[in-house]
Amino acid sequence: MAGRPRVAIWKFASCDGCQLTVLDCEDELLAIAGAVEIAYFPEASRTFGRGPYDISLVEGSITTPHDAERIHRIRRLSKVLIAIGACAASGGIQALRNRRDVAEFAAVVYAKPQYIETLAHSTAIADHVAVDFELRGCPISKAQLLAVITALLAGRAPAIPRHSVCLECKQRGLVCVLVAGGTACLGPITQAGCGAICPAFNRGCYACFGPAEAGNPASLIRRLRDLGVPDADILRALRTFNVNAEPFARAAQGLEGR
Amino acid sequence: MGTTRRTIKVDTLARVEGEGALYVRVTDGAVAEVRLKIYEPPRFFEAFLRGRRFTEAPDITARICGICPVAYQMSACQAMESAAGVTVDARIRALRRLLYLAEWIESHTLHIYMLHAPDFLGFPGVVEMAGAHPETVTRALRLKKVGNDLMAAIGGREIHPVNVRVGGFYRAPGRDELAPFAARLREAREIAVETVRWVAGFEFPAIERDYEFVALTHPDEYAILEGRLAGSRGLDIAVREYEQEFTEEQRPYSNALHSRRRSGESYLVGPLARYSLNFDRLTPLAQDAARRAGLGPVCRNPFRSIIVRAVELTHACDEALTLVQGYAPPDPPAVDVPARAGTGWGCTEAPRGILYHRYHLDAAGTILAAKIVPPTSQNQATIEDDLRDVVGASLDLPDDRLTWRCEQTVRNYDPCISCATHFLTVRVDRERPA
Amino acid sequence: MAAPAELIRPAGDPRIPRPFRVVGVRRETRDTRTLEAVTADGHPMPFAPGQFAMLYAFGVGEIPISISGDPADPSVLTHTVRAVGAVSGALCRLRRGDVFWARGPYGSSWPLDEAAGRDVVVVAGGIGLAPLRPLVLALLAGRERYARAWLLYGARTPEELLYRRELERWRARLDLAVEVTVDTAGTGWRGSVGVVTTLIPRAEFDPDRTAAFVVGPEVMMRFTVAALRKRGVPTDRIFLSLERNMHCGVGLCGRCQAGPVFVCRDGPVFPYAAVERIFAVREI
Amino acid sequence: MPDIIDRAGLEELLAVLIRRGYRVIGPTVRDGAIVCRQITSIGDLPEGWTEEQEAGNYRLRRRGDTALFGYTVGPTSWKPFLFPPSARVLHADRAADGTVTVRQSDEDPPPQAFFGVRACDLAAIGIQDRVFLAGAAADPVYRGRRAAAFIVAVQCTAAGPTCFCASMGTGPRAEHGFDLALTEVVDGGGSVFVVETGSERGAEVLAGVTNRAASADEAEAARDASARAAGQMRRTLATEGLKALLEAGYEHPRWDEVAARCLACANCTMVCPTCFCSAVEERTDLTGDHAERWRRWDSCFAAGFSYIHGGSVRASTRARYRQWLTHKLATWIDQFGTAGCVGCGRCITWCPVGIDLTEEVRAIRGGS
Ligand SMILES: Cc1cc2nc3c(=O)[nH]c(=O)nc-3n(C[C@H](O)[C@H](O)[C@H](O)COP(=O)(O)OP(=O)(O)OC[C@H]3O[C@@H](n4cnc5c(N)ncnc54)[C@H](O)[C@@H]3O)c2cc1C
Ligand code: SF4
Ligand code: SF4
Ligand code: SF4
Repeated sequence: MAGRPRVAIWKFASCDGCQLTVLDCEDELLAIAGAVEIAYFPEASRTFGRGPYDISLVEGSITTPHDAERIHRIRRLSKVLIAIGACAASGGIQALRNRRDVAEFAAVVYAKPQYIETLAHSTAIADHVAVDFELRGCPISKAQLLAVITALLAGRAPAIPRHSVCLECKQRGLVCVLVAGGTACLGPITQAGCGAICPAFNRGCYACFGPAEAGNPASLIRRLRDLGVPDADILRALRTFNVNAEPFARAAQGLEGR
Repeated sequence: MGTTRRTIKVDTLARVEGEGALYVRVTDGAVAEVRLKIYEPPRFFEAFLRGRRFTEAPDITARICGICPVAYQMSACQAMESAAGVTVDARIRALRRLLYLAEWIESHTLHIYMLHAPDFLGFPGVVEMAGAHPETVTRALRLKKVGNDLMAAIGGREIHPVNVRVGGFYRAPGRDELAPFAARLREAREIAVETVRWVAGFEFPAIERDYEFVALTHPDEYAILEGRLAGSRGLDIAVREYEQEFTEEQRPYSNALHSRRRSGESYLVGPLARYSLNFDRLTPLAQDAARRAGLGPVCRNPFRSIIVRAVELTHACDEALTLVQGYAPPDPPAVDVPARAGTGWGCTEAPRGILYHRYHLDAAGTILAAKIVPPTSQNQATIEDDLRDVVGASLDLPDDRLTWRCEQTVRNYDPCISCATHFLTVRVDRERPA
Repeated sequence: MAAPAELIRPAGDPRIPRPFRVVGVRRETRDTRTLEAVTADGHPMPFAPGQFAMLYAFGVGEIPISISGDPADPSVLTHTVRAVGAVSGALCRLRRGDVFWARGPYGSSWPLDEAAGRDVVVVAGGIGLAPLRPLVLALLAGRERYARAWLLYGARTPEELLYRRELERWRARLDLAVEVTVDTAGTGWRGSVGVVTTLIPRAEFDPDRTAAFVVGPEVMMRFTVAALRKRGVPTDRIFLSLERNMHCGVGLCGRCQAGPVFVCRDGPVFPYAAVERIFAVREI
Repeated sequence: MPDIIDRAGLEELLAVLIRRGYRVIGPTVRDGAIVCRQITSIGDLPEGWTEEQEAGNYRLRRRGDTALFGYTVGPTSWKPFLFPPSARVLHADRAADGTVTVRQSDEDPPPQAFFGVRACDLAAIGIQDRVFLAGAAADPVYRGRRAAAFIVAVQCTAAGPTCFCASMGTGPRAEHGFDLALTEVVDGGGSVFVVETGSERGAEVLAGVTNRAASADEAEAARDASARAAGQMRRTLATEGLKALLEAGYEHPRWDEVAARCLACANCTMVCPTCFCSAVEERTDLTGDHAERWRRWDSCFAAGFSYIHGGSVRASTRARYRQWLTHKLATWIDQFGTAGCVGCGRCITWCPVGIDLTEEVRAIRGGS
């Protein structure tokens, strides 16, 4: 990317955690601000630089008719569009609504629902526009964010592996909590990137980075059942932060179907 | 001359967590309408918490807000423990408090330096401010990093920590993992004291507001994790009585609910309230820093909340240091919390004020109903009241300055809009995106 | 594995890339450039035809690229690179005077000795002509040692032909039969149209005394080998060059395995007989 | 004739190594398993602990005695200490005038002593020696660490349920490749250790430790203990004709069957003491003027591993599992003159779904 690329950071339905990760790069923040022009980042500045932008980081999922239009405008203004976080990559936890039927929703209607505009589904950015890269995680990893930024600056393809959490878990020298503790761990079907934080804290991965490439949820589910994990728990585990991600959704459906 | 009409519109409120807009209408020199509009899309957490297991609430509700996930985790854990009639032991409690203080350090530093100070110094944001005040910003980043690193050491990561569970923690960090923080917290404490001095030198509009402060209060400590709910007009209730005293209402222009006293008044939660109600339970160092900054034991100027935040920051570093020095890993790291039918309440002091959770559980531990009231919805009415006063007192300012002043008024609250919009349950449009 | 005729190993530490200064850039096609470079630190890279080097673009990465220059002139390091991704793209953007880094040469080479006294058939598809060019140059330089010689070259379109000027020069020679074909062409093209394998039955080599050298996409090699075998060329005298993912180039990273072989170390040039099995198994 | 040291002697041995500047890596209990980490006293050793292992299962158990080495193998081998999970292999820096200098990274850690290396793991180190050192280009990261490493082997006196080293001809007795080898003889009051010396360096170290010569009976007892371990071993892998079998079995239906169970999670390759595949990745800082190339463990179970322009060569889990197993047991022999499996059983125990390669081989044999 020649010159100082202009970066914009956008928000859709989300918790702000992924964009906060930018401000959490304490050691690198000033260097980032030197290497790129942070042209649009409302969470951090009153200056709203107009497009076009070289890089857009997009947080959050699409949940309103207005947002469904806004994302197209952002795509037009952006050379490279990067979806950041589980919300942007798969619809996030708010995609839990997708599974509720509308009647059920109507039954819990709030006082004056007519004031609120919302879509029936929470969907990933890639369901609406072309996405150039995707950073997974709820929230994204600081290291991966920096890896993408430095890669784009240097003109290389970011090294964001799509393999399982297990690789990172073992590279970190952790003891497998599933094998040594009988703890339900979704690491084998979850994409790496977090650094295997949960096993490091003696807990099973709960799949906040979404499905790994070539994962085999059906096989893992069989194993979890053998460990005595109730189907209802397995279902909920698959239907949390990446409920809308296809491999998880399919596996959950399969489990429910039997 | 006929009617003069002046409107202040801020379509995208900057340096707040989430998406909000501001609308003020002044007719004939008087403030006619003030709207803090929160258009952050609602995310329906209360709806989809129903049917989940009680053990899932800390992880799920954390996702309401990436700025204060620990607050959500703590309120959720305590609510579930209260439903089960379980209390955690002192070591778990101490580690929770340490984690919470780490979040305070991170969040307060973020707000003071990155979101709020630029208003006082006339910069659009922290990056621009770093150009003129590089050492200040570097210092802030160091301080913020201590909070973040401590959160990561205890919780696994800074945002949405993974180590918190109902009953305690999945794994207690070893002494050796936390010991290195002593030196860093000592430095952080110095930076915090320096921060109080620095922000005390800003210029503040002379505004005093007659708030009703509401905060947790605890006999032995600056209340964060637990306590009774106290108010500056005599409120003194247990957490479980919250809904008898407070209520929420919906406004047509906003995706966030407004909380009020049942009597209809607005009230204020957050640093000013905590400080004014609990001043004498700040550590001596923090009290001293406050006095030196010219603060009395009560502060009613919303713009001075930045000083109060810095005082709380000092307290947080100071107390975190004590906790790190006295740290003994809880063993086991969590107490057993059985599933039990009933209702649980939890309320803790998020950096922005009290965060209330209530859950109904069935005998299997399934959540039947959930209610979550974050600080920003509680302050929303007060923010609008503040705006009315501030605009009224600043009508001589030109539009651009007045706009900025209005924004600053909102930012006094460090409003977390992501929090404020988590819970509406609403009509659903049947259209589907392509 | 048949031992390569000539094994040239890197001088000095084989893992440290050395600087080369670009002295010429030729635009071959829309996305392909030929870089000519000379050593910038006094260590040129002599090589044998068929060998490759690991080219490093600062800040971007390192990839295997065949050496496509004249083995008789080791002072110039020549590569023909097709821009398909980040590193190849960065290499294709180099200008005269720029420096890139290279380590090598690595791998086996074309066993030209096997062809001595025999008919020689060189079959190239697309960018596959790059690793064969040094072979053709060596062949022409020692032309008297071989019997008849063919270069059969196929590309998708006329615009995607490499080394067009040189092809013309070679075509003009009486001692090398050059046949070029393209998959599709516009009206301007007067050559043949069709896949490269269609050229094989037409070339009048004597299968019993022929050595064949083949590089191209894996499907193209599959069909070419089939056509050559149909003509009766024995599998141990058909040689080809394999492509696999490579990160180290020296047999340590494990990525370039194809069944029993490390392509970087045992190849990239193999007699077909040695890799017949690899071609027979999908996803090996 | 070997020597005998007692527990105090063992502590002395550790002290001598530390005094000589070694970072001693040994077995210790952590997070529910016996893992290899830095140790500083024999108090760190897993006294009285053993484990239960089965395909996909591992649990620590109390032995009821005070044995220090009364377990078999845990999840970590010595691989991470010789072939680190990630290592910088190259630096490149661009100066203000645009010139770039490229340097190899050569930061060797302090010399390491491995305390408690089993025969299978010793064989695994021997295999990695062939991979990393025998070729035309020895790996500098491995070379430096390997040359400095001091090896204290521990002879197995019991076999674990997933062990099959006897089938692979790598154990249970370590005959060479160590500096010192211990056989723990547990009696009521504590253990004594029969020490074999395998190198001059070993002898030098042992000279600094209180010891006495073993009697013929004691030496015999130590040998018997190893023989017992061999006798106990229940898992087997028939290697006879295996290479040819696998070479002919690329299309065996069993690959589809195992692919239905395999998670492609790569745990087996991570815990395997011989697996050596890696990726090398470019990293730059925010100025773009400093680049580094980092090598990290990779796995044939990852899609990116076989990626070439246009897609992965081994796109299916079937192909990836097949690559792994045939590499271990057949093509490794073509490449390095030895099988790539030492029979430690880690891939069986640590597979989250308990896939057992000995079982897979049996199935392929049976069905062909
Ligand atoms: C022995 C050998 C000789 C080659 N000779 C030439 C040549 O003369 N001219 C030419 O244009 N190309 C040649 N190639 C192919 C060239 O190496 C790839 O096109 C190149 O690696 C693509 O890298 P990239 O970063 O530009 O693209 P990307 O597709 O972005 O590559 C990303 C990563 O994938 C891997 N990768 C992708 N494709 C390949 C590949 N085909 N081979 C190995 N690794 C790959 C690399 O690790 C690379 O870093 C040769 C390949 C081999 C193995
Ligand atoms: S992906 Fe998770 S962390 Fe990121 S914005 Fe969404 S809820 Fe927050
Ligand atoms: S703990 Fe989880 S992530 Fe780690 S190896 Fe085991 S299954 Fe994989
Ligand atoms: S281990 Fe799993 S759940 Fe935990 S942080 Fe990593 S991806 Fe998320």
